[in-house]
Amino acid sequence: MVGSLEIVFVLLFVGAIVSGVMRSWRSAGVTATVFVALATVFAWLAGWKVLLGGGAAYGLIFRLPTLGSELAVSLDPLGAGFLLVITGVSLAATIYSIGYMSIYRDKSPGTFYALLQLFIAGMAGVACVADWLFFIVLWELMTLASYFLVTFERDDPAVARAGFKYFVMTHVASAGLLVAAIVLWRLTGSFAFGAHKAGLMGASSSIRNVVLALYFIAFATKAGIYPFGDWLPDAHPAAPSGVSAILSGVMIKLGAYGVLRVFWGLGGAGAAGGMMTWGIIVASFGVLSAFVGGLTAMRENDAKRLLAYSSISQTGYIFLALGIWITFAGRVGLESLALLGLLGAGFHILNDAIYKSLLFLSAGSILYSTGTRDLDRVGGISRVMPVAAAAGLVGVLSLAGLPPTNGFASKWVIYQASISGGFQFSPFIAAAVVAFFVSLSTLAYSMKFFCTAFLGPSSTEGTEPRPIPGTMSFAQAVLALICLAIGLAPLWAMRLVSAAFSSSLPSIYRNGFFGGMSTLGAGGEAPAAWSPIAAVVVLLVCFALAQIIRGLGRSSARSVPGWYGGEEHAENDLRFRARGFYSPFNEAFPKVYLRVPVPRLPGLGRLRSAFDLDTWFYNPLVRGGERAVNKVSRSHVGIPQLYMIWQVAGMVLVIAILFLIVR
Amino acid sequence: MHAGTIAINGLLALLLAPLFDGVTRKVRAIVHSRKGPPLTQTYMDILKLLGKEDLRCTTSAIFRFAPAAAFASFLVVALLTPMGAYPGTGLNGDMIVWIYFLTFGAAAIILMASASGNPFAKMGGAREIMLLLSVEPIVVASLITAAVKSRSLLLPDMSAHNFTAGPSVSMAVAGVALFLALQATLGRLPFDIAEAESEVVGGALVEQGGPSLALLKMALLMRQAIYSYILVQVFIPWPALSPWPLMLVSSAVKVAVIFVLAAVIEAVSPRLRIDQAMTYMSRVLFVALAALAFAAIGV
Amino acid sequence: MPTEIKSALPALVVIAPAAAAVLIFAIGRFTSWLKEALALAGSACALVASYEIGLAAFRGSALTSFGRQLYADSLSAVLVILISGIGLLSIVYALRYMRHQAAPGEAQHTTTPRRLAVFYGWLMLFLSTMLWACLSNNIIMLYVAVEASTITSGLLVAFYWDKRALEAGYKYLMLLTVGITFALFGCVLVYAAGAHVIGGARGLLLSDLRSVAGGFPVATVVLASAFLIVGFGTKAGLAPFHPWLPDAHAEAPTPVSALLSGVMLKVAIYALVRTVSMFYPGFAPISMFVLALGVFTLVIGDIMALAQDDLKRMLAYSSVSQMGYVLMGFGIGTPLGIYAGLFHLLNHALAKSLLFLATGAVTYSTGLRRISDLGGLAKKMPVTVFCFFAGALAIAGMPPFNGFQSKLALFIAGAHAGVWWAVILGLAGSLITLLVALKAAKSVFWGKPSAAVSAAAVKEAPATMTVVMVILALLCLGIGLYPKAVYRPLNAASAVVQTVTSGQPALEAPCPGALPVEAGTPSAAPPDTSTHVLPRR
Amino acid sequence: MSGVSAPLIHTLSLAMIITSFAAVEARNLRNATIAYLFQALLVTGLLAAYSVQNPALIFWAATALVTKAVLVPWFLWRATAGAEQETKPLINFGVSAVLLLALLATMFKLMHANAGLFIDVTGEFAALAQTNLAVAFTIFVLGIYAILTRRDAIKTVIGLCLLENGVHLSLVSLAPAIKETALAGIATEVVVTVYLLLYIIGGIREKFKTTDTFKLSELHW
Repeated sequence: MVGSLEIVFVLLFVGAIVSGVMRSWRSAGVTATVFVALATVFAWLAGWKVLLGGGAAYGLIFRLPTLGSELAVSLDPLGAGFLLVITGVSLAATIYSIGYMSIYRDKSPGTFYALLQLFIAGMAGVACVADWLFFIVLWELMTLASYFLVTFERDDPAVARAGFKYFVMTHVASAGLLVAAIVLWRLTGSFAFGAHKAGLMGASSSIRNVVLALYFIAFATKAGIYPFGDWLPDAHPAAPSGVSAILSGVMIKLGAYGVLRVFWGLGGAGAAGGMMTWGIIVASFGVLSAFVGGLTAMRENDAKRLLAYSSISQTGYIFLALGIWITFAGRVGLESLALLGLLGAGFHILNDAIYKSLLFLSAGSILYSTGTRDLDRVGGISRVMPVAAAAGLVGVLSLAGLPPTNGFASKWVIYQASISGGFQFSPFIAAAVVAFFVSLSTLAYSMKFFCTAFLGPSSTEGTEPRPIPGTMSFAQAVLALICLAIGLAPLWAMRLVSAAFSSSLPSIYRNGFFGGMSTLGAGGEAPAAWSPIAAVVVLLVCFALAQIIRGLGRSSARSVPGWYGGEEHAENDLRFRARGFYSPFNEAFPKVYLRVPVPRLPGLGRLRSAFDLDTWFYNPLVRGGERAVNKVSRSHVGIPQLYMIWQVAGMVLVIAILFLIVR
Repeated sequence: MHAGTIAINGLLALLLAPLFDGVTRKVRAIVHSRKGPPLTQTYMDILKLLGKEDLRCTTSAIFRFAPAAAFASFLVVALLTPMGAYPGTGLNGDMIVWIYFLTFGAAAIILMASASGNPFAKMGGAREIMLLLSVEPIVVASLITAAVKSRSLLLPDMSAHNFTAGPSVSMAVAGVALFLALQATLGRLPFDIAEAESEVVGGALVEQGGPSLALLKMALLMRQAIYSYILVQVFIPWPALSPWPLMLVSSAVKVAVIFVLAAVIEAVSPRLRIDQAMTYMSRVLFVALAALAFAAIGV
Repeated sequence: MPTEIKSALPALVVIAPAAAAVLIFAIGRFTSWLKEALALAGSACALVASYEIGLAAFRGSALTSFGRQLYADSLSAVLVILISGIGLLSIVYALRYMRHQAAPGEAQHTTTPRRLAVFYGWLMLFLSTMLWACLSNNIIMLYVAVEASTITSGLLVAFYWDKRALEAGYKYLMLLTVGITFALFGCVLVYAAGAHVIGGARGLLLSDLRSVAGGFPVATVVLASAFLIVGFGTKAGLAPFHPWLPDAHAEAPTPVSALLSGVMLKVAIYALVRTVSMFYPGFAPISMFVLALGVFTLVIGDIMALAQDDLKRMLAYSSVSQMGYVLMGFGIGTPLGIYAGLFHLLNHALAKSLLFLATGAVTYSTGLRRISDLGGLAKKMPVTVFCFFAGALAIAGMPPFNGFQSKLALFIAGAHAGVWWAVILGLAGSLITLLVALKAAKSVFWGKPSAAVSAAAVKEAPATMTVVMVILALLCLGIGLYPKAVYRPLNAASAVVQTVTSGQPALEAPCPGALPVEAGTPSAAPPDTSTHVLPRR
Repeated sequence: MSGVSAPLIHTLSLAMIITSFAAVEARNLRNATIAYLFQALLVTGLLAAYSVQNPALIFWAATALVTKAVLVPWFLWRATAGAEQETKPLINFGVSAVLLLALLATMFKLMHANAGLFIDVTGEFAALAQTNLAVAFTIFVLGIYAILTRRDAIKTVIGLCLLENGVHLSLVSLAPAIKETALAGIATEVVVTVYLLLYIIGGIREKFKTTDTFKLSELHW
């Protein structure tokens, strides 16, 4: 039977072919949009059915019983949740690309949209299989397509290099994935998720830890977790903005998806101790990358790089929550705590997917409108794109996690998870403090992003800002509205999230909707959702009050030129550059935040290089490799006699060895 | 939480904040051996500002509505803050919401500053954030200490727990840390880096005038009051007084005392550079983390 | 043993190209088109004949000619089809390539009609000797044929007759002849040992030797297998006997390089397997040693490939490593392993000849071969870009290309046999391969056009060349998407080796290489494996 | 020992080893060629001598005569025209001689002792077979030695021929019943190989202006 899921993939592949032959950006874009939209519709039909109805959709394509492997679209609630996000965000990005891609006049539209739809198909497929073998196949398909998308501006050697780095790193990681899968196949004789779960449970702790490590590294690499995801800040800016939005919004979340899949149900059942360790490992990597990503983003002046670092940071939050979940999963009495972590992770995945793609789109709008990504050289473009600017404002507020946006709703759950987790296991408290600090730095860099690009006098350095086409504004506006909607009705979204985890909300969450702001019982019992509606009502009342107060004086309003200490200045001199933001802080940062834990850590440059894996890890690695390789290759001097000696010596050696081993 | 206590919170915040400011100015004057303005001076200023005309250097909507937004958010925070003693008055909010609404106000001010397009303002906004970055962790750390002690994220619970359980090492240390950071949270010398009239001519507020300025001033004053109230309510809630209005009075008095101390410090100390301020804050943060550690091991 | 049918087909396969060669030498030079026509006719004829052989052999019978001197079972059939197919394609490719008047740069060669005749003549002889090697049932003649393929390709390697070509030719002939002489010694030992048991006449026939090889004295087996491994291993470019390979493959005209890398190495491996594998059942450690040698080869080959700046040398070294994979498959020795080895042999033949031909297209239109000189060709030669990337990803083992299928099969076989070290090293090797291939691809085709490139008026290669490349690329993709297509032949072929390796021939392990089977069908179908594998009595 | 007289065979073998030694060590390529010619003739003779034991070998001897003793020397003679002096080898005469003699002795003994590995040392012609194998193997090693230590391309070709001769000689004992076709094939291939090698070396000489193999290192790493 052909369910709506199969149709999704058929549509995407057909779309890839159809739009692949188109010659003009517009037609190709529209065609691709139509196909992606249709695919999204079908995916959502299936996804909602699974998500709300529970159960699972299953359509066998073919089976390899001898291998214990089968290719089937099998959608359980978790996959369904991801499928919804993937298709939704991808649709927005595709719509956006219609207008946006017109800046690539000289490139081939067909290639782009074909690859884009293959990419989407790959991601959707990853969410729709229940078999590690085909999971890996689709995973690689996704990597491949995204690689060619990242390197779309391949005339630029830097872009080609970035894409290469991305491809190689992720591919190495997924080789680990393959090894892990094969190990478990050897144990269980099957590639099915369930079987591997059982095999993992049954395996000796050493094997289990090796396999888990392989899985974790693979998925952390994809998710951009520091230090594995070193490819991310290079690759995401390199890609066309629509693609960056998908990469950052959805693809790296699939890393979290993988972690969820692997650790799902591993807790408890004898494995609890080991799982606790793993939870702590995952959480600490999460905290680390949240910290590093946040602080690196603060000093970044390239719009898209800044967002890329913030992706690292936000994924760190997700992994922190996942770590809490893994730590407490299946431990008696702490189920609600584990569930809290799980919900936090899932909810933040959802929200980050939405606002991060939104922000990448607005970064794309900056690029489209001014021709540069350098925040130092842009400014005041909100004049030419009011809608996009408003959307961008919503985006940065969500990113900074300010109420009443969705970013706040999910971060809040994560804080509660980590603090009440800290009640059980105190290191999580430190994680909470770091998380708070990071969220402040998030506010800092999101403000920097928005204020320098959209507000203030418009720059005269870049080209004169030009307005953006409606499709771009539309895509951003829609995403922004979703941000607000989820922010105002978090419980609605959290129901879906918990449905995706085929668990129900804790009772307090359910009745907490119009209840008090929060009630956290003792003993780490799950707290209530805050009630944004109530909060917003109060806020609006206060706002009204403020306006009334303001009006009391019946004072008239008069518009005046800005006051610059009484002197006249050219507008451009008055711009407060992006690099000016936080410079003292960035200078002082090691002094402030690392002298205490890390005594006498040398200056910021060294610190940055300590964070920058390229300088101290990958480049030396590559150079060392090259040196070793050259050493080996120098043995081929080209003189025939030498080679002849190899032959003869090899001959003797072979005889000797064979005599030794053959008995 | 019945509406009454909420109203009480709001009124306290709106009415007492200028008074506390008046107290500060008086004390500063005394230290400088001046006569100084009357305690009600700040009320006068604000009322006067309300009457003045509203100057707009840009048509940006953000610039226009940010003051009200900042005011509103700080007012909400005020509603969330326990101001009477145990049981706390006000909305039953938890510390995360509390902190984030404070941040919301700050964000509103920063956006406004950037929208004005005035470099001084932007610089002020940037400094605002930097100060936030160095101060908030301390506040958070001390509050989480309280949370750990009281096993609750709710500010009233924290205050209630401390109230009943009596003083403890970790709470004391945390309180000290908070107090040490208070000067900055109050935005006073040596930490009035964000406004810093003499350098960035009022920083974020430079382009504002008339009622907008009044709202902003009011908002900032409320923020000062809120921080002090948190210190008082969560870390030194004692003693218990029988009818609750007395509690209100006592806590108000305690806050006033804190303002006096702050004013004295302000009067005698010059402004720090931002990096010096951060170094200082890092030390304080260390104290706060120590408190957290104590709390973790349960002392 | 499968049922044997006397047939003229094997003879035809060998003789048709040879006859074409003779004709070309005789009358080819007189008209401009005759030599090409003859070459095409000869190879096409061979292809058709080998296809017929395949049809018969995959049905489980074996065709013999000249009184069992030529013996075509399914293993030979696979090789023969591969050889004649790729031979035909590279001849089509050569039509324009060999005629082209010099582009500026390294590959500057004007080819006179006379020399063209020589070229095609030797090429056809080369083909026919390789086909002969795969069909020969006589162990001495196997050696003779393999050595003959060396001789016939010697002048092709040195065809351009410049310094580099001559040096390569000298090394090629010298090193290979010495190596192959070892193989002769091995063959003779086997024959001698066999003659003791089953008498001189039958002692020559591989088909009969197999059954008795188990009983040979240990010392003989050791010496024989050692000589055979080194001898045919030299020809197959196994480390450390490989140094002739990059020189020859790089300096030969591209169509010849494609044949050398794509086919000739396979012939050598075939000879190796045919001969050595007969000792597997009795002497298991030998297979272990073969496995180790294969892994060593693939590692060395990859490392060397990393260091190359010359495209063709890089490809040649990566051939070394890929042959390592193939040998690894045969070394694992389980039915699954042998299946994987054969599968990878096939895939590498396709992908590597594709890569060489694509490189040839680049050289054709730019006259450059060094990666550092090239760049930014993507716009100018879209088809070539596609083909090169397809080939690169195929040998790197990326889904959805065929390389992935066979490597996956290989690793799963390794895991099944429990040789994890080999699996890990193999994976690492394939990662390096990816690094190498992709790095070359991106720096040749992407980025800014280099000075040399923008100097040369670059345009896409002519149709006869692109068509060939596209066909190969589509084959890579097709097999990757639908490995079931080649499953039955390969399974039958591996069954032939299995009758030697494991006493019981049934393919008890599945064939993951045949991943996508069509919907509904149960799966990798052990039933039809059994029909192929079980001897018909 | 009907027909074949052991002493004859032994003398032939010894003479063959000596001639091969000369072929390796002679510095003048023409002399080396001549030495090789004699060696080839001896091979033929030896084969003929064995033919008493195995009539099939007559054909083998004939082929050998044509290919080894006529064609190959002729090619070599042609190739060495003009350039008679060999480029200096890696190991000069004195050392080489000692080394080589030691090598030969050990190899001969080794093979003579272990011939059992390859043939049954019980049969009628066992002794002869043993000797033959030993000689064959010795010449084989000698050829390898020549290829390894001689820098002159043409000398390496001579080494190759010696090596082949060794192997072919071994066929006599190892594969008595071998088919003529196979033998013919083997023999012709050697000739063709030598011809092609010399042809290419000719090209090398004109392009590189030398036949020193150490100069052939343009293609490296």
